[in-house]
Amino acid sequence: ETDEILNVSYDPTRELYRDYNELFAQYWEKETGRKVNIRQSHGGSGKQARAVIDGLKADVVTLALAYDIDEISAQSKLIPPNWQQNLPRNSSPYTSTIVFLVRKGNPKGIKDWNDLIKPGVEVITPNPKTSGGARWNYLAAWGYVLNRELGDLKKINNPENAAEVNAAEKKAQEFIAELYKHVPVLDSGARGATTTFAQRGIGDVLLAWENEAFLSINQLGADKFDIVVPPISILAEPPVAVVDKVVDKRGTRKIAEAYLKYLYSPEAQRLAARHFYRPAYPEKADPADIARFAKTKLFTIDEVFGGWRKAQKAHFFDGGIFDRIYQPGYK
Amino acid sequence: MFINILKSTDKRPGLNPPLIVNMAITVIALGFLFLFVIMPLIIVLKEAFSAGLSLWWASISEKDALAALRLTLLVAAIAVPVNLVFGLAASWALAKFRFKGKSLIITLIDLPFAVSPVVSGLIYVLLFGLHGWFGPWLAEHDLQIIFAVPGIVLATVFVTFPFVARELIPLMSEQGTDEEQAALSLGASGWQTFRRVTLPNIKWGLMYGIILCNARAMGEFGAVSVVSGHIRGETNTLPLQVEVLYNEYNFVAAFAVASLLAGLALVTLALKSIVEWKSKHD
Amino acid sequence: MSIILKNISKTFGDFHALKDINIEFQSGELTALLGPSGSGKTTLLRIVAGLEEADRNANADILFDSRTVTSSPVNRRQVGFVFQHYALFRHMTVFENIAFGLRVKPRDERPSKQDIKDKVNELLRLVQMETMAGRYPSQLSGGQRQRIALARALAIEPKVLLLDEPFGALDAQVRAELRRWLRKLHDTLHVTSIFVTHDQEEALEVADRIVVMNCGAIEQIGTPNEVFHRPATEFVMQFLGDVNVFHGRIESDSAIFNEVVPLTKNRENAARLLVRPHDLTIQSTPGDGPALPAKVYRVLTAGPIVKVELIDRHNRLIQVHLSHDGYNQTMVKLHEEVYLVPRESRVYANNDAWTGAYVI
Amino acid sequence: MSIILKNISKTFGDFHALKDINIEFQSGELTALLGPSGSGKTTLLRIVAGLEEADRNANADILFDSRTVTSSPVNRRQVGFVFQHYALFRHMTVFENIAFGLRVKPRDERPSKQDIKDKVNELLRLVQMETMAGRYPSQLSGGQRQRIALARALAIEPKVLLLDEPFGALDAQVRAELRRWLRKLHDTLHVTSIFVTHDQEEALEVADRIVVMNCGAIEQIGTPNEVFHRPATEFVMQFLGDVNVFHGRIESDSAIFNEVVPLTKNRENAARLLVRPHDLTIQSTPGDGPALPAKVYRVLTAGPIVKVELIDRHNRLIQVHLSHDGYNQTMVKLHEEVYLVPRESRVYANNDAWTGAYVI
Amino acid sequence: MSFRFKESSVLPGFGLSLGYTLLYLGLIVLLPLSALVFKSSELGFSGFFKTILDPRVLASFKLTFGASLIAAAVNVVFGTIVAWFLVRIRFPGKRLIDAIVDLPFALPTAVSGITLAMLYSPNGKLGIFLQSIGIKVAFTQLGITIALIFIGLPFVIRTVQPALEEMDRELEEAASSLGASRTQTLTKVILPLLLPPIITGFTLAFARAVGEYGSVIFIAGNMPMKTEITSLLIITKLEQYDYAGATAIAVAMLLVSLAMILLINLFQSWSGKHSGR
Ligand SMILES: Nc1ncnc2c1ncn2[C@@H]1O[C@H](COP(=O)(O)OP(=O)(O)OP(=O)(O)O)[C@@H](O)[C@H]1O
Ligand SMILES: Nc1ncnc2c1ncn2[C@@H]1O[C@H](COP(=O)(O)OP(=O)(O)OP(=O)(O)O)[C@@H](O)[C@H]1O
Ligand SMILES: [Mg+2]
Ligand SMILES: [Mg+2]
Repeated sequence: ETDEILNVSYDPTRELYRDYNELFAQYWEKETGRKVNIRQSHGGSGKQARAVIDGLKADVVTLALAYDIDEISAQSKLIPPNWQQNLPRNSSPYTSTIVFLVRKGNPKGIKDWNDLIKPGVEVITPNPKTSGGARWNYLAAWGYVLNRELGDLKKINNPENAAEVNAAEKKAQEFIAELYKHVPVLDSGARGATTTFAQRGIGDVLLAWENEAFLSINQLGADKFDIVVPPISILAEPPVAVVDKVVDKRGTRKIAEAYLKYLYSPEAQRLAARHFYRPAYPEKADPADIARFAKTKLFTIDEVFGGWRKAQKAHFFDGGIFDRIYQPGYK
Repeated sequence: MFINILKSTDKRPGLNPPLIVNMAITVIALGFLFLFVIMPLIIVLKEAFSAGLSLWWASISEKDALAALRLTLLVAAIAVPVNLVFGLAASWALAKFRFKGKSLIITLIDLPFAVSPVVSGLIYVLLFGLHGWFGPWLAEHDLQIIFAVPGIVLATVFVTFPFVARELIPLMSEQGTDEEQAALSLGASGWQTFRRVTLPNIKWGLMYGIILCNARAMGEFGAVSVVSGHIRGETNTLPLQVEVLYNEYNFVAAFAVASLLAGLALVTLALKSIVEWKSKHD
Repeated sequence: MSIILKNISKTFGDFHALKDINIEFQSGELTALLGPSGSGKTTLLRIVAGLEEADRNANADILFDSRTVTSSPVNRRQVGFVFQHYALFRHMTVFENIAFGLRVKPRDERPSKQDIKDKVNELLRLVQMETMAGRYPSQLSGGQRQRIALARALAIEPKVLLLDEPFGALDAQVRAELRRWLRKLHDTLHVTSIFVTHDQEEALEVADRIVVMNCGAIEQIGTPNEVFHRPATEFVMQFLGDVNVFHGRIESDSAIFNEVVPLTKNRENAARLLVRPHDLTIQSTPGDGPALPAKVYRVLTAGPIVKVELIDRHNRLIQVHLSHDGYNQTMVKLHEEVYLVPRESRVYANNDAWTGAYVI
Repeated sequence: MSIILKNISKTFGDFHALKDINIEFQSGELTALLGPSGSGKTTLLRIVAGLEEADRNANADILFDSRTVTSSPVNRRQVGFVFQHYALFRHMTVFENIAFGLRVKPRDERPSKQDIKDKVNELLRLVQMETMAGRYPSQLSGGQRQRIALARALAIEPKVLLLDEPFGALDAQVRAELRRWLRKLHDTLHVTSIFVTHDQEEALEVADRIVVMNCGAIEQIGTPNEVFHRPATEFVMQFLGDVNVFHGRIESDSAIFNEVVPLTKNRENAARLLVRPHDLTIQSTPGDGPALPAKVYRVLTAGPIVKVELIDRHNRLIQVHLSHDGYNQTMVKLHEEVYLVPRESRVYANNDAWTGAYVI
Repeated sequence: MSFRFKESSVLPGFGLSLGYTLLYLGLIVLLPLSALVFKSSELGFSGFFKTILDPRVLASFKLTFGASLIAAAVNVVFGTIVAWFLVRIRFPGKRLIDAIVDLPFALPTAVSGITLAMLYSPNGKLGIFLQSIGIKVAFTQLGITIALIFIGLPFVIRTVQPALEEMDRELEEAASSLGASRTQTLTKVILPLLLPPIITGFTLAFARAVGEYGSVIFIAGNMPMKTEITSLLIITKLEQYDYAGATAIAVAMLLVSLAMILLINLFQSWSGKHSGR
């Protein structure tokens, strides 16, 4: 007799969840004496969300951005709107951030976001319209400019500073426009961009998730690339959620909830750190692993953009700010 | 035999271009094929074996890869015969009879070629997805079509739909209906006529259609990707497995699996060549 | 088995390929359908076989031994059909081609393997092709293919044998040989046979009866002697062998051929005198009766008959065929002026036979 | 232009299609290449045209008006070639087909558009196809296609016209008509022409000279009268028209035909008596000279000549052709016993003509 | 003349086979495609046109159809040459080459894309060379065209090859005996006769190229207005959960392709009837 659940996840988490699933299975058997078989699905985060909306029977989703789970909730009502409050830390058991992957020795001397728009620097980042990862890159750059202009990101949500914020946003828009002028190729996904940078030898810097930057170095050669962590960046929070309607129908709620909850356990946190994710509770992980993560100032989506849905609407929808970069005057 | 290199296959004078022209044609043809077919194939193989034979073997004998292989073969084993039957019926109706509106039907048969693979998957989502036409009914009866094997089969059938029919229609029109009429006049039933006279006459074209259909069925990525659900070891076909491996920065394994696919396709082609060669030498 | 066609018509689109055909084919007879290209021979044969449907019409009917078969499909009619271009199954050996009709019989009627083998071998002997059983059609010559097509049709022991230009695509040599062979075969089997041809010599030599067709209608039905010696219409006369045509006109009671008649004028009372080349004798003097003056233009003595070509007063070519003996007696010389006397001739006025007097 | 072939051989693999051919084709003559299928006629014609290369050989040569052309390619030889299956360009209209040869001329030799048009129209008139200029080959009958193929070949004003079985695939009717027409055309144009045929009647009627081929070698060259009336070999005699063959044997000084000779035995001194059907007379009594007893088996009176089929003592079929007059005089009856007297005959022993005595 | 849907024939099974064809066509192709059309109709008339007349969509149409036409045309030229080589020239190992031609069908499109990008990127085997002579392939419209050439390559070869094999060589001999040079024979006789299979190959290669996604995006660069293909825009819409917008673009694309293929097929059957093929 085995329990079975389906975890619909996004792309480069396969190794993490392979280890975690094993871990959880042992835990679960010890707890309940029952075996569990966790089926695993990986793909682009948005594509996976759409699959769930269209009927892929996921018990839990572990995606790249909260927006995708928000959409599942909004479009299919499979998940309640307040799902993010069901688990600690915005339902993100592990986090990451956006870093720069540069060529060995950092020949162009790239240290901070501002260096990206220096003349002659080519930046590789995927298309935010098709890649969730690319949206993080974009928003990190945006947040950097606001922080630089305002000095304190808290001002954003204070109506008194509206004018100042407005001016800062203008600057941000200019910066972003300039940044994308330095982008020679818009790959459709994060993996494609990594290939473009690492294997095609195009560009001087790749904007990437920290964990993926580590993976690239491991896979493609530590002698070829360096990781540069900018002084400020965004806190990428890949969220997890139980798909209520599905687990209720399948009678797997208990195990699905346990599956996600256990992600916060010391064992799982250690595992996440080993797979280059910043654990929600660093203290529970192996210090050697934690030491690999450079200290940097991290801001959240909620702080700067008021949540994913707002960010998405303002920046990435048709006619949003991103479109206007390529089509001036576009509405 | 090497004396004959680059000579024309036909030795009649006055018709055949001088050796230099043949040489130019050969260079252009081989150059084109080299750039567009052989180089890519070499790259695939080089990457696949870049980490040694054992890693290649490990990559393709891994559990998920084997499951993907099984699924790919299963899907091809359903989609190809289904389209085969359709191709035979369509070419019988379209090639052996004269009626109005033929061009339109042939165009509709071509249509799946013109549909973007993503859209080819999407249309089945629109039909069978939770919010699609038949979705609610299917959900009620707990039937799963997309994000399961049936959906993958359907999408594959769609994208490989035209191959057999397209191959057979011109061939069968060319052959006319004389032999069929003769069979009927000898007392054969319609089915006997088809099986004993029509079918043997088109067997080469049919084989070719099957091979192309099969190659595409096993290689299809875009459409299947939309309806698969990407469940590891369950609904990942080989092309999807390639993508999964690639996306998790496992480059070598991705190309190892890709080389397996190329190998599968070449095996069917080699089989065809053998059969052809044998029947020629009978 | 006798075959009766009643009021059979066939239209393709708005083209009338057959116009109200009525014939009876006698049991055991070998009938030739003779006519120019496009006259509807094939169409008629295909309708008999059931390969084509006649126009629907209350009076139309096809009877095999007085049973109507109008609605029975081709594979139930038990007719042996030999196609003009053989339509052999190219992927089957000669043996398999012949055995086909036996192999597709319903299981309870199907002969045993051994019986099929015996039967096919017997047929191969009949068509003198015993040694070729294992060959494919592409490895046979035209005459051999023809014989296999015939054997294949005979295998199902048809009550009726239909042959569409069975010797159409063959050499003159092979043709003459097969022609004799078909006659012998028919005499052995005595199955009702109809064959299509546009070669009058073939029809005259092989058939018991000849049906002459033109433009979808029947011009004459009769024995070879009847159609050759007593043609019912001008068309039949012209179609059955070489003919010299002289143009003249009807004047009061007689047909006049001794003047130059412009072809376009006086259409209404136009008359034509038809004489076969072997029905003209050559004389050096006009003699008593009617005689046509002409000049010898070319003499072909090579061959079994001597062909003399002459030019008449109106500068038209006239052909005279003589036996070598006859030629040696007359001793015509090139460019000599001679007189032609018709032994036998026919006059037509407005396509009707003219029985009145005529003047050459 | 005269054409001379010297020591021409052609092998395909190890098959000798032509064996050391030597001929001269006279300027302005119409020559027929006559022979059975596979005898090398097409190969020879193709070698003349330059479509095929003869075996390389120091003595081999092809001369057009005494200039060697061995190494000039087909498109420089200025020969008009008419293919057996016409080889019309199916994507071009009749007009375009005929104009093709003019349009592909080098720019400085190419006629103006108007000249091309005039020339093509003239040729269309010549082949009597003025009204069909806009049609595609698929819309033409066989005879019409043939004529277009001819017109196309004539458009380039060839010095030599080569025709490969020009009437091969046509009806007997159309064939006879085109045959006469070709002869007339040749008489008008006087271009050196060679045509291939396997129909002896055609060769005899049309050609000035006939080259009889067999197994890649030439059997006889001569005028129609020469090859028909004085055949050099048994093969020529048999190939040129119907022949009755009687088997006998040579004994001391004479050839004996009055006994039954098993075909397989006594091969060495086998003899054959060849008599054409029109060279036999039928008598009701043996008479004085040699006469063959036979029984009348079938009489065909329909047609320009009467064909009598008889069975001889050895149960073999004998054909006798009579004129209607001759038939009326002899008045044979079915199954009657009669005697056949050869007027003219040839005896061959071991393929050589036998000039000694013979006994029937 | 009375209207006749079908000319009479003794062959059985017309109703059954045509019925099955139409049923299957309806179920597998038309029903799903009608769902596509239906979904796009959610936008309403003006919404539909607003979506497909968006400058970016129009630019992608221009690129997609343009590059597909060029790729199909290139395939016509080189495919015909390759077919000629395979049929008319003796070469050792030709069978092997013959077998390899179908590879583009067998490779998953994504693998093709990655592989081509590897070859043509500035540091790729061919890219280095091309870069040195000043040609940039990867991430340009040229790159897109190259990917489309790759995936459509077998079509022209496989349609021209059998036609060339069966071509009556007497026609060439006839042309040559009429004084035509080899070039004239080629351009005036051989090529016109090969036109129907070439057109078929062109149609199929073109149709396939228009819809292609996987093999293109890795080499395309995907720059809006410049190297963004229509299929990518469809994905973009889907990423925004804009199904209606995505289907609208797909429908527009489909209609254009359908019209073009129908025209070509009609032309084919017209010219076939015309010259009696
Ligand atoms: N399927 C068809 N559609 C239209 N017309 C047809 C069809 N079949 C035959 N015809 C026409 O009917 C007429 C008679 O044709 P049929 O084949 O019976 O002639 P035929 O006497 O056999 O001639 P041939 O000696 O050339 O074979 C011809 O004019 C032909 O064009
Ligand atoms: N390309 C070839 N390869 C091998 N053998 C050939 C080739 N062409 C002709 N032959 C052989 O050469 C012989 C002469 O052929 P050719 O075509 O000249 O005969 P033909 O007298 O024209 O016969 P037909 O009357 O059948 O056309 C035949 O036995 C034929 O099989
Ligand atoms: Mg006919
Ligand atoms: Mg020949």
